[in-house]
Amino acid sequence: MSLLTTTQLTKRFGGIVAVNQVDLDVGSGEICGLIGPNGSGKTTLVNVITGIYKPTDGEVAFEGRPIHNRTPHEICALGIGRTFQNIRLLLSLSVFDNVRLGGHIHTRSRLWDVLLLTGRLRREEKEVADRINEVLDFTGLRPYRDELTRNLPYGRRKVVEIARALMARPKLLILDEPAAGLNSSEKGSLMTLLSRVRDTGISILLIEHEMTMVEALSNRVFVLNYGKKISQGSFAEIQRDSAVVEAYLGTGGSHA
Amino acid sequence: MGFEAILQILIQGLNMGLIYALAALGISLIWNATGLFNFAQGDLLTVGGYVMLSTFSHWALPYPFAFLFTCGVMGLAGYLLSQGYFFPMFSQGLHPDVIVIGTIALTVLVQNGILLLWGPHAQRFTTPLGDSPVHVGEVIVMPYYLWNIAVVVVLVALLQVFFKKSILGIAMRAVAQRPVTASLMGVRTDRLVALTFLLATGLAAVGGILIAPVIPLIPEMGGLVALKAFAAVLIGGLGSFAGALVGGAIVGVAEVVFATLVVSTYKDVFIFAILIAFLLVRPRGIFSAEISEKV
Amino acid sequence: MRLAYLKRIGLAQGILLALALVPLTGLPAYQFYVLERGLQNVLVVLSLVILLGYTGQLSLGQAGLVAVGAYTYGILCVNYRLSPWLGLVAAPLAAGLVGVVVGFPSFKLKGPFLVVNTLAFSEIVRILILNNEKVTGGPFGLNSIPAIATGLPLYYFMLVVAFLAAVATLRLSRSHIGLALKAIREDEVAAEAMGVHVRNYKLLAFVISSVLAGVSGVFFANMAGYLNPDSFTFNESSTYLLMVVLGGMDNVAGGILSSLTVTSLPEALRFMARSRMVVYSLILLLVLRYTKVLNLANLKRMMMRQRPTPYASTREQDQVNP
Amino acid sequence: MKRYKWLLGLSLGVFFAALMLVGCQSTQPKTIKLVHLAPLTGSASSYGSFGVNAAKMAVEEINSNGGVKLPDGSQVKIEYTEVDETSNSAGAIEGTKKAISLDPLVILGPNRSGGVLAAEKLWKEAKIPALTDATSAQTTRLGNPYTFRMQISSEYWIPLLVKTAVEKYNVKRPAVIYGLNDYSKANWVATEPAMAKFDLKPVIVQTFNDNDQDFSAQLLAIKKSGADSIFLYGYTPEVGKITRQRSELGMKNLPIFSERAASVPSVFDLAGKENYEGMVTTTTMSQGDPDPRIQEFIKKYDAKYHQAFSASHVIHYDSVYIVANLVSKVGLDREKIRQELAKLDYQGAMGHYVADKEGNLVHHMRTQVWKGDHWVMLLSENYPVER
Repeated sequence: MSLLTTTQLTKRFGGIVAVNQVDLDVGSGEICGLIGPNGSGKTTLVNVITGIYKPTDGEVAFEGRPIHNRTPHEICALGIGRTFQNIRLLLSLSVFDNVRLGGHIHTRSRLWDVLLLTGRLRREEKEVADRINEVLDFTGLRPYRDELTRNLPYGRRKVVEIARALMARPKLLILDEPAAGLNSSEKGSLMTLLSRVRDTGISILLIEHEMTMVEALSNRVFVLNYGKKISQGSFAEIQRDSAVVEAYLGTGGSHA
Repeated sequence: MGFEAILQILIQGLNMGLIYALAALGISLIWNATGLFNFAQGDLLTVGGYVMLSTFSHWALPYPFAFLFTCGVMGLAGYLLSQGYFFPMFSQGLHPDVIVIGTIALTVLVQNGILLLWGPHAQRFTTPLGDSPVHVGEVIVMPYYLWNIAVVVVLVALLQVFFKKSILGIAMRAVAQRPVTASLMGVRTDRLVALTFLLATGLAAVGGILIAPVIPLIPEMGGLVALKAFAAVLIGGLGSFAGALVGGAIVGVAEVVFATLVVSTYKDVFIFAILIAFLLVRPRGIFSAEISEKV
Repeated sequence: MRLAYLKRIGLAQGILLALALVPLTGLPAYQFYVLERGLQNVLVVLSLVILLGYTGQLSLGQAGLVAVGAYTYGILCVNYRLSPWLGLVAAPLAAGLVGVVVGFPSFKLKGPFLVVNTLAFSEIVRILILNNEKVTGGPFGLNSIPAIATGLPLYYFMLVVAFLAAVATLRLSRSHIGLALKAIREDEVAAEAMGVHVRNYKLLAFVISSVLAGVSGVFFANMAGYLNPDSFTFNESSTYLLMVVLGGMDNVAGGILSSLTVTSLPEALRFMARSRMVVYSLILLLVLRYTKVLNLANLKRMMMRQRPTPYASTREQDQVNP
Repeated sequence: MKRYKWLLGLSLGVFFAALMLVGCQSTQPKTIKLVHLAPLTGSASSYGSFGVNAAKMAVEEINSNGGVKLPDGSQVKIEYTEVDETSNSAGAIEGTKKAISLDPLVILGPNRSGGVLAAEKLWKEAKIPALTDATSAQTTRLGNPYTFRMQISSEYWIPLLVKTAVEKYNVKRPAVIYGLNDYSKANWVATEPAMAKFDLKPVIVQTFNDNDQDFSAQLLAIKKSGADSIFLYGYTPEVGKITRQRSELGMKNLPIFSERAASVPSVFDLAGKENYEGMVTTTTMSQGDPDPRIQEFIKKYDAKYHQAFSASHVIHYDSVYIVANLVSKVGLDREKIRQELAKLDYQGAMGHYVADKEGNLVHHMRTQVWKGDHWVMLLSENYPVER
């Protein structure tokens, strides 16, 4: 059974159809690529899946349950984590706190626990701190634990976002252009990180322009253009698809 | 209620609305250029009124000269305020809330400064048209209502031309919409922000001059008008000139109508209730496009 | 005193503990009253530390909430002759309930829209108090309000409550709840995507903040014994905001210090007679202008030789036009 | 770490220094300390300035004559300090605390009823007599033996105002409009029974909030009611605005009967000369009073300050003389001064001051009308003194 399925998913903004009847599915433990030219609706699709936009039409199901009427925080709690194309970290807080926010959905202590410093809170905070250190070790961020996020270079901020998403123990991780703006060594370590994430059993929906990365990591690839899915299959398959070539190269008179 | 009575109420409401609109215009102007909500705009209006009081009533300059002199003095004050206070705060990258609170602190300074310079007693001057009511059938119109309407119409027309046609105006709009891009294109942001303050305080001077015949000058006057002007500017749509005028009219008419038909003591409650209800339904006011955040 | 110990108890608690010693210095009644007023304002400033400092919701309506607290206490104790202790419990609850109403528009409104809404709410409260004379005493005010305690016991009671509130605020700040609030301040979309129920947490911030403001209102009623709506105006709300900003916005110790200082400043300037309010506001404007250097939180960091947290917009790309 | 401690010390030091500065006081023994709790800032600051001016004038006169002669024969000067009560009740409390810290012999003020109600227990505790300004009846009915009043309770002078309206203007259908503040509300409370005595009933009653800017709704309602006169109670700016707007809405034929706030000169400026014509107000002393003592005071005030003033607010001129007189009788003893105040019988520049059992010192009341460019006294009465 697939983890995430969208059926005939459509999102309109006024007269513009940003996502047009897209069917998509991500299975357990696989990395799926989502590619397409700029403005093809990839980010909008992610925002509809994660509940930031309500779909105009169609359905999103996660583990067989419809989620398109859920709010973003509910969807997060169900097990979909994400990163943003234009990094959205809490810049004035430390790396530690940013990652801690990812664990928010697993906290159980209440306001009175906080005010009275109950045993439950202390236990939970201990657990959370251990888990954060685990995630920081996993992502290689341990040395920057207490650094303010705004003092980190761009590439490292991207890793912090991934760490934050991992902290929530998602079943599916949606990454919106994680490699954009990274240098080649950073890209290399990012690829290693993502394959290690997959090895822990987390599925990944990877939106990326960096084709070598998509080719190396993806089990399957979906191609969007003008909001429509124009192709799907293994990387080798879509590479041969004339519709995809046309979308990217603009042959046949259509514009890029 | 007779037709004349209804007309009279509408005239009174529009008259007050015009005054709220004048304060609202200045708030919109500064908001557009800097993203700063100027809580002191009402008090700047009061200062304008007092400067006019000195030049027109005390020094006995002819009305047009006093008018221009007041606008000049206030414009200069606005320029200095921007260059010496607000722009440095912007360029330090202070949290926007801190700068907003700066405008709130400015209200305290202005009100107490007026008290010190011009004294506590309520004062008033009028327009060259005098104070004799004009009777149109049963309906009574004060000459300064007409004067105020005329000045505001000319003023808004001038502003429109300035922002649509002149290079400076276009540059200011560019700064308002894309500050970073504009500065990359070689626009001097600090100058333009200062110019915006100059315009807004000049506008406040006109506002003060037009208000004084209707509402007597007391040090706290601007703060009191400002509360309604805030309602007007948010109902009309922050950043829109048409919105400021329409919002002012709505607030002015609504309060007089409510005071007449329901109960006068709760008219402010009514205005604020309208504001809250309205914003819940249409959070950005009448004349403002929904701006969605890029995620 | 050993420094390590000093650090462990924290600056905020340290200041409040130091205040416990003040009565031993035999402070004259007037200075003592100013100190008490400062202590009463500490609670409002803490309420704003949570609401503005942590959650990023600017409110010009705190005076209205203080009024709700003060009048609930006054009305229960005078009109219904309930025990002041009951009033002490009921007033913050009433303020908290009103806080729900004030907080509700924050789901949709941001920036000046929210600020003016809170201001409008505060004005509504004032006009309602003014016009319901049978209950509130209207323009004549509410007189002969019994106090929980007077003199020194009241001072120490207020100090204990302020201490507890400061500790609670610090605990909140460090907890996951505080983190969620700060995430809302920094980036609502990211907070929501990370599983923070933004609406609930905003409402929580408004309610906690209103409860603290309500307690402050009870203190005011206890100190003054008389309530009049003219004590809860725009001026008061804006002074509270100034206090919290000068204190470093999300800094508890800074907030406490600045509320004590800003409360005593106009009193200290009384020798200037008519020009004192002008000088007072000039000082505040200048401190705001140089707040990057002068705010107490930043001073502390400088002293501690920590890396300065720029007291800056989180929206780096467009500081001029958020 | 050292720096951290240093900061803590510094901040606390600054704070306590400020706190100390808050009440630096001198303790020279032999002066008559008068603290005037006046609204120097805020909405009542207009009244405060007249009161302070007049009191200062009296102080300067006395001091330039060598001061006050004590019973033991020595001369003392008056040390006069003004303290801002900021026109609101919280400010009145702070101001009173400040005033008490200056250890005065007598406090002048506060000005508004809210301020008196908020602060009266403070001067009672400190056992300092206060010569207050407020007019609402309840301020002297709290059983506070230290509260005295240099104004007339509204329940006495409103009947005189109504009597003037009936006897001099033949009013039959009065309308009432009042502001929602302590002072105006007290006047309205006194109005209904006063009218009932003349078998009058207000044909319409309207209210407004302080700082309202437009009164057309209320005034048009009054116009529609067919009233023949307007009883108007409010603070100066609102009274001025309403007086003018009444004319603008074509109701100039309705005479206005108002209270001491309407005799403040700025009402004249706000309303405009033509609209102010015919304004009837109550006052403790009228500039239209031919009494030579009053005319002399007016001349002196004018020579010193070159400004018009409202007669009711300059009464602290006499307050200072009353205190000086009592000091010369009993010396610098607060309790004795209080006892003397409680049985006061003194002829001042502006009238004859007699204490009653509630601590009201002023019993002379007048009504006056503005004609051309001056006040004309209409009725003059003294209300009975109940000892």
